[in-house]
Amino acid sequence: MNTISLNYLVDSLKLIKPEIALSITLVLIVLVDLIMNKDKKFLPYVFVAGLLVTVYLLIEQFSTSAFAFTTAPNLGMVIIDPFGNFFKLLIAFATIIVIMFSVLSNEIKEGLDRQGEYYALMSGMILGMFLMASSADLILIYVSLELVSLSSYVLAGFNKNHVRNSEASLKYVIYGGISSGIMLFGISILYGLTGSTNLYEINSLIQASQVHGLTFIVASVLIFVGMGFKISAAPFHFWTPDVYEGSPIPITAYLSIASKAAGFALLIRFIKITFIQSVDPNGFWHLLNVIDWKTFFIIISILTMTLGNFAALWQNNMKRLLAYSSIAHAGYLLLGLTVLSNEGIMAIIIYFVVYGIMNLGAFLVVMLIANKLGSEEIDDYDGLGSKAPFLSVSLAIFLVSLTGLPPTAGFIGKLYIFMALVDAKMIAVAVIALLNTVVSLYYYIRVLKHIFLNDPQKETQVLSTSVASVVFLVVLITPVLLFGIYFTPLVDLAKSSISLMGF
Amino acid sequence: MTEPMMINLALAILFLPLLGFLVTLLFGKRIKSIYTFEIAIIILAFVGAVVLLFTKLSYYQNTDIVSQVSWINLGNVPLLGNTTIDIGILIDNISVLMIFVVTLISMLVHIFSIVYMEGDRLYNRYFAYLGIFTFSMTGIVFTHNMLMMYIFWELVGLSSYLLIGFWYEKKSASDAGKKAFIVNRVGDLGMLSGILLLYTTYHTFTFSQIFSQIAAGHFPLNSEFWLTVTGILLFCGAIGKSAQFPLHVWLPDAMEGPTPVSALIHAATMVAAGVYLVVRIFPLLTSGALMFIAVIGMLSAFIPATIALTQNDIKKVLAYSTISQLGYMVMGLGVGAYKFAFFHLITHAFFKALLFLGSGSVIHAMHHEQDITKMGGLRKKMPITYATFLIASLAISGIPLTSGFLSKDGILQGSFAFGSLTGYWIFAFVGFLVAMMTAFYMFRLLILTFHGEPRDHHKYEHAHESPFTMAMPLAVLAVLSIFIWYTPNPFNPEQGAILSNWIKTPQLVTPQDSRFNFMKSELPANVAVQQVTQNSEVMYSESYTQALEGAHIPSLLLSLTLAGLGILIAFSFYQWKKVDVDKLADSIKPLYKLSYNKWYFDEIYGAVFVGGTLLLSRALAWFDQYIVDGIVNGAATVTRAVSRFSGKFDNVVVDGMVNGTAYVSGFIGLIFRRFQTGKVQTYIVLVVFSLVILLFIFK
Amino acid sequence: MIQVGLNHFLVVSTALFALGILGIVTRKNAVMVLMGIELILNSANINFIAFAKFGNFGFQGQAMALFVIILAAAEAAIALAIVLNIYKTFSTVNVDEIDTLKD
Amino acid sequence: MTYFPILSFITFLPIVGMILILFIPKSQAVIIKSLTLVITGIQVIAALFILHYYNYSLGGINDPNSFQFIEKFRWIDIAGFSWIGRIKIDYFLGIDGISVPLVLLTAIVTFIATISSWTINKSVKGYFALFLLLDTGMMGVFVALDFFLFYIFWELMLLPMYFLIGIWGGPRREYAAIKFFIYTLFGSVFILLVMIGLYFSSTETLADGTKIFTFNMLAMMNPHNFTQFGILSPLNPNNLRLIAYIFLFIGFAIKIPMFPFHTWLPDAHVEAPTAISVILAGVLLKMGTYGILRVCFPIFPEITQQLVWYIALFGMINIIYGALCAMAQKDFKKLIAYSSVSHMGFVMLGMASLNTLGISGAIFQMFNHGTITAMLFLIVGVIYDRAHTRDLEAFGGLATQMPVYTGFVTLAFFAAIGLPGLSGFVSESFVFLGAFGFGLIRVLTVVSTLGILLGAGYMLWTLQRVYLGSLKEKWTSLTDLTFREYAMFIPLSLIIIFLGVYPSAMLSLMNTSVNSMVKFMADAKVMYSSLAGF
Repeated sequence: MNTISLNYLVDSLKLIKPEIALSITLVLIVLVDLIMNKDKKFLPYVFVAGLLVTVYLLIEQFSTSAFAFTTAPNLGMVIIDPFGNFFKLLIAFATIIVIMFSVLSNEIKEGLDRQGEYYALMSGMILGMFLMASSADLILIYVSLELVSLSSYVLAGFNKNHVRNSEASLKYVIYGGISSGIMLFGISILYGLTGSTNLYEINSLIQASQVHGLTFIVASVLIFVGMGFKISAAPFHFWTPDVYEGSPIPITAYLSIASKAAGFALLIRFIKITFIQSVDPNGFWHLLNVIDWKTFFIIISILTMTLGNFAALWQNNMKRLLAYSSIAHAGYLLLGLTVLSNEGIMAIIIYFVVYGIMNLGAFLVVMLIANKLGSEEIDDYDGLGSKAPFLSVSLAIFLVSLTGLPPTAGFIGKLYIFMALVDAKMIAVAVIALLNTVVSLYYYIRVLKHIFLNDPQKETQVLSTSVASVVFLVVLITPVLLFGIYFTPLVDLAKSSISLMGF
Repeated sequence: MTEPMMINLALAILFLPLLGFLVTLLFGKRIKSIYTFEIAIIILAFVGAVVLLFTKLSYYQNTDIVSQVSWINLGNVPLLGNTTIDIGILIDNISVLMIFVVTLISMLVHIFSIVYMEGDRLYNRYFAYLGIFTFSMTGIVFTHNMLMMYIFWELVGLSSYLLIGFWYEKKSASDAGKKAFIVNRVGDLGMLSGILLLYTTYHTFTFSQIFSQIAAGHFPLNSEFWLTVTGILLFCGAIGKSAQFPLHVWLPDAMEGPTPVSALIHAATMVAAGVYLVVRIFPLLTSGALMFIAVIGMLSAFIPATIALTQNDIKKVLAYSTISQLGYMVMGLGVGAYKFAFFHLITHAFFKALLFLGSGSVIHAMHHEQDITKMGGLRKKMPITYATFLIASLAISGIPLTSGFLSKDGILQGSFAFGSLTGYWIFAFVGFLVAMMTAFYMFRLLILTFHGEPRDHHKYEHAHESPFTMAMPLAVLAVLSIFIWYTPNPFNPEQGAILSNWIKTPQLVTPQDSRFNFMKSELPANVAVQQVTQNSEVMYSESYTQALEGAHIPSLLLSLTLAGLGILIAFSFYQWKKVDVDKLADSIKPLYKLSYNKWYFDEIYGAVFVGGTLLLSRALAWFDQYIVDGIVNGAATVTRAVSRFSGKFDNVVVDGMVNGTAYVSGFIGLIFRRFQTGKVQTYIVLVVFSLVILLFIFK
Repeated sequence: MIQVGLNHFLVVSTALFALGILGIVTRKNAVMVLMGIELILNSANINFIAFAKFGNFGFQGQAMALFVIILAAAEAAIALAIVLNIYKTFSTVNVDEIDTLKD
Repeated sequence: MTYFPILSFITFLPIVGMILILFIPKSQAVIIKSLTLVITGIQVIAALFILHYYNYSLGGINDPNSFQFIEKFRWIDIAGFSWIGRIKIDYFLGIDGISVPLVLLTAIVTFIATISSWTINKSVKGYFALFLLLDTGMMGVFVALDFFLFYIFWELMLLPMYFLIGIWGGPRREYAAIKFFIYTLFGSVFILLVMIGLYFSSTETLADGTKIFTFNMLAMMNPHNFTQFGILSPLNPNNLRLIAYIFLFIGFAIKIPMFPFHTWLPDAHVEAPTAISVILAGVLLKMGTYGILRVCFPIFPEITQQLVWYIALFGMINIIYGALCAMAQKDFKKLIAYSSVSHMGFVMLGMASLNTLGISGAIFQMFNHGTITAMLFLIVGVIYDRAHTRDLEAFGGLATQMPVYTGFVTLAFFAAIGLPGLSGFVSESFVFLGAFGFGLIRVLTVVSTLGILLGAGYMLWTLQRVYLGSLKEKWTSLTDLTFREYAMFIPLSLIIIFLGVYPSAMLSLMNTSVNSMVKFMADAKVMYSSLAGF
């Protein structure tokens, strides 16, 4: 008995190697931070090294799908499956890139002495995200969510003496606290209804006995609040513009990719595992008809993208504009979920890869420009095309990709979303989404207009770009253009990573 | 001379002027004397024409020579099979006679212009333009199909445009050119529609094929009514080109061009092209179409004649008389006097060209003075011009021993016969009336110009007889205005070869029941088809021949008396001053003003059509800019208004939120922004609120 | 003498939840707002315990409650630190006045 | 037939040129310009090669075997899944009688536009890089036979156009540029939607006999390839083909531009630099009509049959409306812009006739409008370079000052109003003959003939206002054409005259294809009605 439990503990530990590696990295960072009090230049590299190990471990176990920490036969707290692993990989890579950001960023350099906590917190955050991506138990969901939130609250306000940062962190913490609180309340109700916190168990319980409608709906909607907050879906998005504008650019980028990815992983998993009844040969899900998730998500996604796009028309601050655009993109991503089919999930995964790359790229350029100009106001970008041609052109590429014009990766992402919609015969939704795309062109192109078409008001000194950042940009541009023309690997990846544990 | 040789000759006549045009145009700047090349070319062409005329009429009198090539191959068209569009030339008596006239007058005008246009800045280009005109006119004459007809029709329009507006610095000149082209286009629209009808029905442009298919009982849209319509539509082209009522307004203005040009294009040849067109399509004209044509012809004969009575510009008078004479021809065709109409076309070409060249020589002498009230007494100064001008005037007034008498009397006779057969006497009546008016205004012109005392002594002093190169053409044309070339008997043209053997009325192909009774032929249709193809002599019916015979003497006497009367009045008014003209004019002021102001056609058209179109276009442009664009564009005014209540809006709008949803989407954006107050508690409220809403939706 | 049953607990917890929201929305002082959040968390806790007790669901409920308490503490710590920082920069903790970031 | 992949060559050569240019330092303006000239020159030569090896007897349209210079290989191939079929996209180029004239046109017009771009001095490098990118986009649209590829090229040329107008344009360039961009994007998203719809409605059979969804246009044209329940499949009783057709048509119509979607055109033209106006009018507008001919007609033949009257109606409106608007313009360039609205109306009218004369007239008109309008814009450019104004009222009597130039102007103007002997006449009369031959739209045709009258009206009026009359004092300094301008005008004039005298040169290129298209459309009527049966 004892041995058995020991073995299975060991087995479980085998399965969560990446997380373990992360934890070790976290500890390492703290230690290194303590040991060398003066020069902490290669703290980030320690972190990167740790992440690389994690990535290796992830790839190694990519296609395995199993439960860890099983409470009952094949009912576990942690699920290891390609779907989760994909998101973990995405998050890991995003983290690596964001670390590079931080190295280049002036804002972070300011608090040089506090780099230790910066990276420590970041690694805590990524650990939380990993758990989010693979948790099948309400308790674990809540805990990991909190872990992510708590670290991001601090990171958002990393530069204590910046007014914007501290305000951002305050809003974030209050807003986040409440949404997680509401979510927790929902969880408690769900627990009360089903008597279990394990999603699979809950699912089987629902299938067995029809649970009471209204309270159940209340519970699930309340739970959705927490996730909606993470993926900044309307109407739970209000924190996004303020926090994005307020926090340091690397963190903004991180929030807009990594925590969104984790949020989506969690959401998809939650919806599918909890409410699935069966999956038909064409890959369409048949959910238990306790709540009409399809309509729910259609409303949410249309609201989100419309709101994001239209509000973005007005922005004059680049970060804020990207914040709204990322809200809009959350809307597009949710479209993939509205289809409620594997194809939709595949579309989401493809879109996420693309979105990650291009959004990171956009933020990187914005940061580099901010380093030079010391401003994120679009009006100050006038005539940048002649001052910093390389930066401008790369920003142009990223923005075009965000708009979703061929031959960039952004187009492929959108294409698959729309294909999923059309295949599900949701034409009306597709039309609305497409019109949204047209609207989105306004504000993206407006930035380009300022950069290329307007003549500089102030003096024009040519801005130099460091080799590191150039290399770095090229690394990000290449896939954007490449996947636009040849996207087979992308789709193959997506296909291999849509399989969720149990289905 | 074999048929292929004749074809080649015809082709040579056709393309030589084009060559002349190109060479003269391209080298005009460098080589000053290049115009001589053009003249040489035209002389060559004329010689060729003479040869052609001679051969055709003496050896191939009754055979038409056709040669065609496929211009465009449409491949294997579904439902039609292999389809080609052919172009080709047809040499028959009509065309050779016409080509002779064209080249002759063209040559004479070339020669006349050598001196007349001397010292002009664009001397060579002038000759180049003459060249392209001759080319296109020749094309019209030789064509054996409707498409080519249309092509050269347009080209003639172009050259006319270029030549009228030759002195383009003068606004009036360029205006006139533009007017001529556009008014012609109006007619061409009709012609084009007619061609469309023909092609869609018969899938060919060639006359002979179309005729034979009609004869075989195959009509446009399978109804004889549409056959009539087709005829009328095609005739619209003639209305434009031959300046028939109601499209006659461009011809008087066209007098802005150099006078020799007026002689060549706007008197002798181009304007006759309309008549030529009707001659070509004559077989397919139903009684309805013919009636329409006759009416148009009658009006065009009458109205301008009345106008010509009071004009003071020498060229204007001639212009209106031209319209009137063309009206005669058209009316003649309308009433079925086919031969006489075409005959009149030839004779008129000569004496009208003569009149214009004469006036040209006068104008030249008077240093570009065109107002006859400022002339007078010139006959002493320029005897040759006077003599020739007199002959021409007699001819046009239809005085015996002139060519004009023969042809014009023929038309009158024809209309007389028509009246007697169908009871429509109006044509005959108007015909005779116009004959009198013609005589009157021609002699008014003659007297005011050459007789009496000079009114402008200064100009009179400098006046002088024109040099040989200008006098010679006058002489030639004057000689050609004598009866002897056309018939031995000055009182009966029928005895001359030209009417008895050369010009032959073609057999109609229209169905029997859509003809005038007298045109019904006793021949069965298939034979008819045969005869169409070889253009053999056809007289409509016995009744018609008798009617014509019967009409001969009365019409002759009537026309003579009326013409004489007209001349008499003219003399009594202007020579012997028996009557005070001005008082007379006052006594019939309204009529006088009407005539003097050309029946206000220009004013009316200017107001209604030109003004209307411009107004419409302005309106539409406004519509386009503010409404159509506005709808799509978010009307500018609205955006302005909004921009006040939100400072950024204008900025954003200018920045390019230009699409139709600009205003709306901007507004939506505004609404969304209102939520983003920056106060965290507001957010919370909103979240809770929307949560409740969601729950209500899904409960 | 009434037997205290599940419903009573639920009523209490729901009341707490409502009060928490109310507090968050109405109070101007950031600290008060944070207390509102604590209320919400605790209302959830009560649910967990109550369900676990009356539904005989085993220990998951209690375990959850413990987690929540711990996390609430952590959150409170961080939040207070942030509020302190806010006070340093804005020299006020009135959430209404902290609105420089907005459209 | 050569094995050399000439279509890829002609399409991607400009991209290569662009990359080369990116490596040339900014300062070397002349090198950049001449490089572009060379590239476009090679393109023209390549186009002539295509012309030379083109087999006139092959039809194309819906028959893959009779397309020429085909290049087809697997581009994207993703293994199938239980729930999503195999995804396969071909790189599929090929031309038939409909595309050949346009390929030729693109090559020529681009070459001429390059010469005209010689005067560009503002950031030359960027200009020519974008210019070449645009070139690839245009060429690609005309040679692509795979819908996906077609769409990529279609979108590819939006962005360069935006910048070319927006950076090198006139005073209100930003407005014009964004307007162009938004309009066209608005149109193309609908095209995208229909494309996806078609993808899920039509299958293609692989070598191993498996049926998979396809983007292959030619497969979409064969009604037997439709799936049972695809939303755009005629087999599906409640399909959305009609709506899809309208979406698609609007998408293309915006490019034509068709009333009431035309308002971007005047602005874009007025603001764009001369060379870009030339490209815009010469090639871009044709993409709309080409798209309709290549996509709308053969893939939705039965819907086309239904809506043909409306197409003709809009054609008529374009003709009349454009002409009337042109008449009211004060700005020379705007006038030409509206005139091309009018001329594109002829193309639509011709297409609507669905018979050989009409369709070949339409295609021929595309080509002629390309050359003639290009020349007209160059003419405006010449005068604008010298006088720095385009106000028609400001001029007068230029004929005295610039005789040679005026000579070319007269030629171009008369070509535009369809004077016989010049190319415009043949195409316009073909359009009329064809359209009149189709009883349904006969009346519309007759009304449309008014267009040639109005055309003569505004063209001659312009001619008079600008070139005739007495010369104004301030223009006595204007100089006549330079060598460079001769190099632009002479080739175009020669083409215009040559095709006017010997139209077969162009018509025989397209005859076979046009005939087979007409046949296809006629047969389709029967075929589709039978399909609806089961």
